[in-house]
Amino acid sequence: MTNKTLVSATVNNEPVEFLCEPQQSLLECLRDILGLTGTKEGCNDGNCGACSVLLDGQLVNSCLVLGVEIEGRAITTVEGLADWRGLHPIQQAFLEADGFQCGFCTPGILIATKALLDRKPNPTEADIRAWLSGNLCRCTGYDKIVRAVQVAACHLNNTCEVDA
Amino acid sequence: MNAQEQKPFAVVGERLPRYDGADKVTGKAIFGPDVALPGMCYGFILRSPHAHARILSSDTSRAEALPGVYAVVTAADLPPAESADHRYARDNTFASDKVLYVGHAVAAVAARTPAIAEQAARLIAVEYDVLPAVTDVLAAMRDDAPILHDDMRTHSLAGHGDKPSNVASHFQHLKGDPARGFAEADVIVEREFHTATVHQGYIESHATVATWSDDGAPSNGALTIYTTTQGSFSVRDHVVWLLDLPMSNVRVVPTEVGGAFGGKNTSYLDVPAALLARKARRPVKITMPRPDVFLATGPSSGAVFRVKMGATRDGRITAAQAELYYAAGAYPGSPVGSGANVMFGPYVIPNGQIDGYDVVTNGPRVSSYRAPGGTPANFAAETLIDELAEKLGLDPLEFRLRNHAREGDERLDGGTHGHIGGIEVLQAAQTCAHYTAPLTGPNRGRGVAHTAWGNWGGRSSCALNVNGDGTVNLVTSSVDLSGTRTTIAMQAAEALQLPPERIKPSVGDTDNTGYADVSAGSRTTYATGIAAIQAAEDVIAQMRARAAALWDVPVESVAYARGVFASGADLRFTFAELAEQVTGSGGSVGSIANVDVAEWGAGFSTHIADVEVDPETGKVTLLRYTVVQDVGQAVNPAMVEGQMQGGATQGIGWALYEGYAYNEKGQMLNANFLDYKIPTALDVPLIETVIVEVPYPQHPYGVRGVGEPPIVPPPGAIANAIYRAAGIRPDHLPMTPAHLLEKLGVIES
Amino acid sequence: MQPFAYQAPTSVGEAVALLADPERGARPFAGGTDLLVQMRRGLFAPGMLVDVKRIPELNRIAFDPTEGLTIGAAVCCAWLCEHPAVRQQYPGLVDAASIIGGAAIQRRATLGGNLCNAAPSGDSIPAMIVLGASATLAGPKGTRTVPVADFCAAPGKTVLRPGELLISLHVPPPAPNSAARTRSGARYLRFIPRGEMDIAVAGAGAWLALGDDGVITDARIALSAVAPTPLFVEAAGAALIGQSPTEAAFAAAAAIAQEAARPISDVRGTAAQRRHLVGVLTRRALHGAYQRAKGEACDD
Amino acid sequence: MAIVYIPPLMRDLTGGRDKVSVPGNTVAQVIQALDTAYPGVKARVADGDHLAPGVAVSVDGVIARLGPRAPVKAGSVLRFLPVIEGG
Repeated sequence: MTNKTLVSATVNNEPVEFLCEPQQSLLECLRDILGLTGTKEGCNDGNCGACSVLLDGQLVNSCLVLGVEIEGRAITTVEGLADWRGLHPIQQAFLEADGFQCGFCTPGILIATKALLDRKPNPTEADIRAWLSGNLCRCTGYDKIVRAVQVAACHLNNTCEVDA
Repeated sequence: MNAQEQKPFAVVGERLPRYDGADKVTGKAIFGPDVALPGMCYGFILRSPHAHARILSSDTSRAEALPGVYAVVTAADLPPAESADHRYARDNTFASDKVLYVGHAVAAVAARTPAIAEQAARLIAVEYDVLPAVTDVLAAMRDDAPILHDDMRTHSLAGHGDKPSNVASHFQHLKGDPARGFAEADVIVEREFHTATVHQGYIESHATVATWSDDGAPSNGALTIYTTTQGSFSVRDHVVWLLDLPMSNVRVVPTEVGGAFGGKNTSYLDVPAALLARKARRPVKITMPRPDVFLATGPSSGAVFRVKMGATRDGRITAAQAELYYAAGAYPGSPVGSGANVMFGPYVIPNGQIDGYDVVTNGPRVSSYRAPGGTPANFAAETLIDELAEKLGLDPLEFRLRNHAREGDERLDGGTHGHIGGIEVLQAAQTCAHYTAPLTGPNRGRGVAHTAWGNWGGRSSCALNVNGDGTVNLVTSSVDLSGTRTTIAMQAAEALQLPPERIKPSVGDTDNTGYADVSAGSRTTYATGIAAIQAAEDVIAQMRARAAALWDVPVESVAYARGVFASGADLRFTFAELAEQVTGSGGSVGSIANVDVAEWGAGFSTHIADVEVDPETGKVTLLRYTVVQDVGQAVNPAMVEGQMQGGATQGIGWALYEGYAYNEKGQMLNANFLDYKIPTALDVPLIETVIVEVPYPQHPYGVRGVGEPPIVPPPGAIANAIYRAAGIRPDHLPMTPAHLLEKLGVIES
Repeated sequence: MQPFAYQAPTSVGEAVALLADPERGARPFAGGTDLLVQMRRGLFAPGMLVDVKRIPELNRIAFDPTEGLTIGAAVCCAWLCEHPAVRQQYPGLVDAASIIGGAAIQRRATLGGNLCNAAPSGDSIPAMIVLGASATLAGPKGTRTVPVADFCAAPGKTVLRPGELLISLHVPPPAPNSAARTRSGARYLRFIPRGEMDIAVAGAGAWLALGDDGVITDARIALSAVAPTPLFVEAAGAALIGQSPTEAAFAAAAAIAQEAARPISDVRGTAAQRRHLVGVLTRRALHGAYQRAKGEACDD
Repeated sequence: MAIVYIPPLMRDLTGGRDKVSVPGNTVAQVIQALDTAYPGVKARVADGDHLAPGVAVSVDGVIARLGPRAPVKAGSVLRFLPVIEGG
C-alpha cells in the first residue's frame, strides 16, 4: 500500500490540497498531480534550475523539495506570474529582449529573475550572472537573458527610457 | 535617400517579437514531457550496465508478474532486420545479441506508474558475458582491439577490408600533389589533436507518448506519436522502417522542442513506446532520465587529428594534409565527412590531402550536433593557421585573407565554392570594435578563428490558407526549434505584402502537412522560407484571378501591391475585402508549396576571443568575445544574434569544459549536469555580434543558414588566444585547467 | 526513489526518538540537496526521512562577541551568509558557505548537511576546521560535542552514532586570545573549472592570528578534495607560528600542506593537479587571511 | 555520356585516370557502365542495390537523394563523396 499524505498549501495564490507520497518531489506534485507543467524537469538533481519555483518567496529547485514539505506554505510557479492585468513585467521584458530561444529553461529563469529582483531591484550584470548561474540555458549564450533581466529591472523600477 | 527608401524589405529584417513568445514565457507551451493522454501509463527502459557484453539470456517473467505492469518488450518484439543499416537501427533500439555501450537499451516495461515501471525493469534478469571495451578511437583501430561487430569490414573506395575491424570506412580527398606542395613551403607546421566526445546538452530530455487508435491490433493499427523531435517525418520514417507499418497509419505530432541542436534528429523512444502501447493496449509515455540522455542518445564524436600545413614566406599556403579519426560510437556514421569539409574549408589549398576514418567504439552511436564534425576539425586547422601566421609574422586575419577562397575556387572534395561571403566576414572582423581595441594586462591574449560551413536546403512544405477577414493561416511541417515559425511567417508576410500580424503560423503533424526533412543543417528559415514564399506567390496569383473574375477584367490587368489589388483606375480591393469575397463564393483560396531545395549558400564566421589565463591554476577567463558572420540576409536580426551567441557559447563549452570521461571499463563518469559542464551565465561575457549580409542569390531575399556556423570557431579562437596569453598551444579539447598546466610544464601529465 | 515515511518533528527529543528506533531506518533530512540526489541514485534507501527544519534549535543563528557563533544544523547557506554578524565577523565562513551551489541550492543547503554528508570536497568543512568549530550532537544518551576537525571519518562517513542528530555548529569568537589587540583573519578558496556550480577540484582554508608585533601567533590550514576526508594540516599551521606573515612563509606552509595531501585522480581532476593546487590555494588563502587580519579586503 | 570523377582511392581500377566518361540515364546505370569498363568499381561504391554505407553521389554538384535511382543527363558530372549530415 502506498502511504499518501494530504498536503494543504497555497500555489500561485490559490489554496490547493493534494495527496502525495513522501518520495514525490514538489516538481512531480506540481506537474503530475496539480497539472502545472510550466515548471520543467531538466536534470532532477539540482544542477539545471529548470524546475525553479518560489517557496515562501525563496528560490528553490522543486526537484530537491519534497511535496510533503510544502504543508502550509506558499509556492509560486511560472503560471503564477501573469495575472488578470496581463503579463508580468518580467515576462514582458523577456519577450521584448528576446530572452529565450526554445523556451524550456525560461520558466525557471523567469522565477529566478523574480527572486533576484524582489531582493535586489537594481542588479549589476555580475549580480545577474552569479544569481542565474544555477539556471542552465543551452540556446541563448545568456547574453539576451542578462539584457532581459536588465529590461525587467527597469520596467519594475519605472526607470526605462522611452523607446529603449 | 532616406532610410525608408533604402530598405529593400517591409517585414524581412525587422526585429519582430515571436509568435510563440507569450506561450513560452507563461508556461503554456507544451513540450515533450508535458504531454498527457487519458488512461496513459508509463514506460521505463532497462539499459545495459556494461560497455561491451554478450547477452547470454534474459528473463522478463518476474517483471511481467509484478502487479501494475502492463507490458514488457525486448528486441524479440521487433520485425527482423533486412540490411546492415536496418540491423544497426534495430539493435540500437533494443540490443539483440550484444550490448555495445553502457546505456544500450535491453528491454522496456509499461506500468501503471513510473515507479512500478522502473521497479519492474529492475526485475528483468539479464545474464551478460562481459567483454573488453574500447572507447578511444585510436585504441579501437589497433589490431588487438576488441571487435564490436564480427562482420564489419572496413569500407573504402580502395576496396573492402579482409578481416574484422572497428574501422567502418575510410575516405580520401586529394588535390594536386601534397609532396610537391610541402617541398615548395618555406614554413611547415604539424600537430596532433585529441578531442573528447561532447553532448548537445539540450535541457529538455527526450519524451514520447504513443497511442494506437484501435486498441492495438497489430496488422492495421493506426499509431499516433507525440514527441519532441527535430523532424516529425523523420520519426515517422524511422517507426515505419522498424515496425513495418504503412506510412499513412503512423501520425507523428511534434511538440514544442526544448533544445535539440541535432540531437533530436534521431528517434530513441518512439519505437519502444509504440511497442509498449500496442502490448499494453493503452497510451504509453516514456521520459528519459537525464543520465540516460548522456549514456544512450547520440553525442558528437570524440576525434583525433593529425594535421600538417605549409606556406611560403609571402604568406601563401602551398599544401595541407590531415588525417581525421572520428569515434562513431556503437554503429557507423560519425560526421567525419563534414569534419573533412570544415578542415581547410575557407582556404585555397593548391595541394591537399584529407583522409577520414569512421571508427566504431563502445559508446552511444553519435548523432548530429550543430555543424556536425566541424568544431574539432576547425580547432585543429585553425591552430595551425595561427601558427603559420605567427611564424610568417603576419596578422592572423590578414594571413587568412591572403589564402581565402572566392566563388569558383575548387574545394578539396572536388566541388567548387559558390557565392560566398567569407572575405567580407574577415574584413568586417578586421575593422570591428573588438579587433581594433587594444588588449592590455598580464596573462591576456587575443585569438581568432574562421570557418566555412556548408549549410543545407532539402525538403520543406508550407501551406497558406486565406481567411474571410483577410488573415492567413500558415502551417509548416518544419518543427520550430528556436523561432522559425516567426522567420517563415515574416517571409510569407513579405511575399504577401501584408503586415506580419495578419499571418498566424503553426507547426502541423505528419497527417496534415507535406513532407519535410528535419529542422537541421541551418535549413529551416532558408528552405521552408522558400516554400512559404512560393505558396504566397501562388495565393496572390489565385487572388488576382479571383479579382479578375469578380471584376470581369483580364487577369493581366490586375495588379497587387502593398495589400491592394487594383485594375485600371477605379477597381480596387484590399486583400481583406477580396478575401471576404472569395471565401463567400467560389471556394476559399489556399496553397501548399512542397520544395526540395537543391542548392544553398555556405556560411562563414570569424570569432575573436580575449582571454586571461591564470598561470598558476590553468583557469581560462573569457574577457571579451565577438562573432562575425555572413547570414546572407537577416530575416529577424534579434533572432540571428541569438543564434550567433548561442552557437558561440556551445563552442565555448566544447573548448573549455565539456567532454565525456570514461573509465577503463567504458563507463561514463560524468553522465549528469554536475560533471558534464556546460557553460553557465558566469562563464561567458556578453557576446558581441557583427552581422554581415552578402545575399545568397538563390533565395528570393538572399537568406543563408545561420544556426550552425557559430559553434565551429570558438575552440580555435580560444586556443589561439591562450597561446598569446600563455605561450602554449593546447592540443586537447576540452582545454581543461589540468591540460594547460601540463602544457605549461607546471604539472606532469 | 524507493518509498519512505516522512516525519517533521518540532523538538529535538521527538527527532532523536525517531532516529534512534532501528526499525524505522530513519535519516535526518534538512536541505536535501545531497540526500535526495543520493537516494535517487540508489546509494541508500532509508525507511524514513526525519525533516529537522521545523525544530527551533536547528533553525537559529546566534552570535555573541564572547561566546562566538552558533549555527543551527538546519540553517541554510543563504540565511547564514546574509546574517550581518556572520558577514562581519566570519568572512572566511561566508567564503565557503556562499559557494555551495547556486542561488536556489543556497536556499536549501545547510552547513550541517555539508558536514554530515562528509564529502572530501565539502567546502564548508575546512572553513569550519580552521575557525576551530565544533559540532553539538544530540542522541539517545544525551548531547556531546565533537570538533569539526574530527567529525568526518571517511567519504560519506562521520562519527555520528546511531540515533544521533547534529543540532548545531559552534564557532569560537573571531579573536581567540584575550589580548584585545590580537587580530585574526580567515579565508577559504577552492578551484573549480567553471565560475560556479562545480564541486571543488581542491580547496584550502586558512586562518591566522597576528600578535602586536605583527608576527603570526597562531594559524590553521585545512584542505578539501585532496584526501578521503577534509584534511586538517596541523603542521602547516604550526610552521607559521612565530613567523612574519611573508609570502615566503606562506609558501613554506603551503609546501607542508602539499606534502600532507593524499589526492587521487578522478573525473574532476588529476592527482598531480590537485597537489599543485593545494600549494597555490593554501598560499592564496593565507594571503587573504592575512589581509583580513589586517582589516583589509581580500584582493582575489 | 556522363562525366565521372574517380576518387583517388579508386584510381587503381582506372589506370590512374581521374575522370572518365560513361553512358547511363541513372546513377545505377552509370555505375554499371563504369564497372563494365573498369571491373571492380561497383563493388567499391555500391552494396547491392544501394550505395555503399557512408558513400554519397553528387550529380552536377547536388547530392543525389535517390542514390542509384537518381536521373543522370548527358554531360552530367558525377562525384562520389562521403555522406554529410547537418545538426
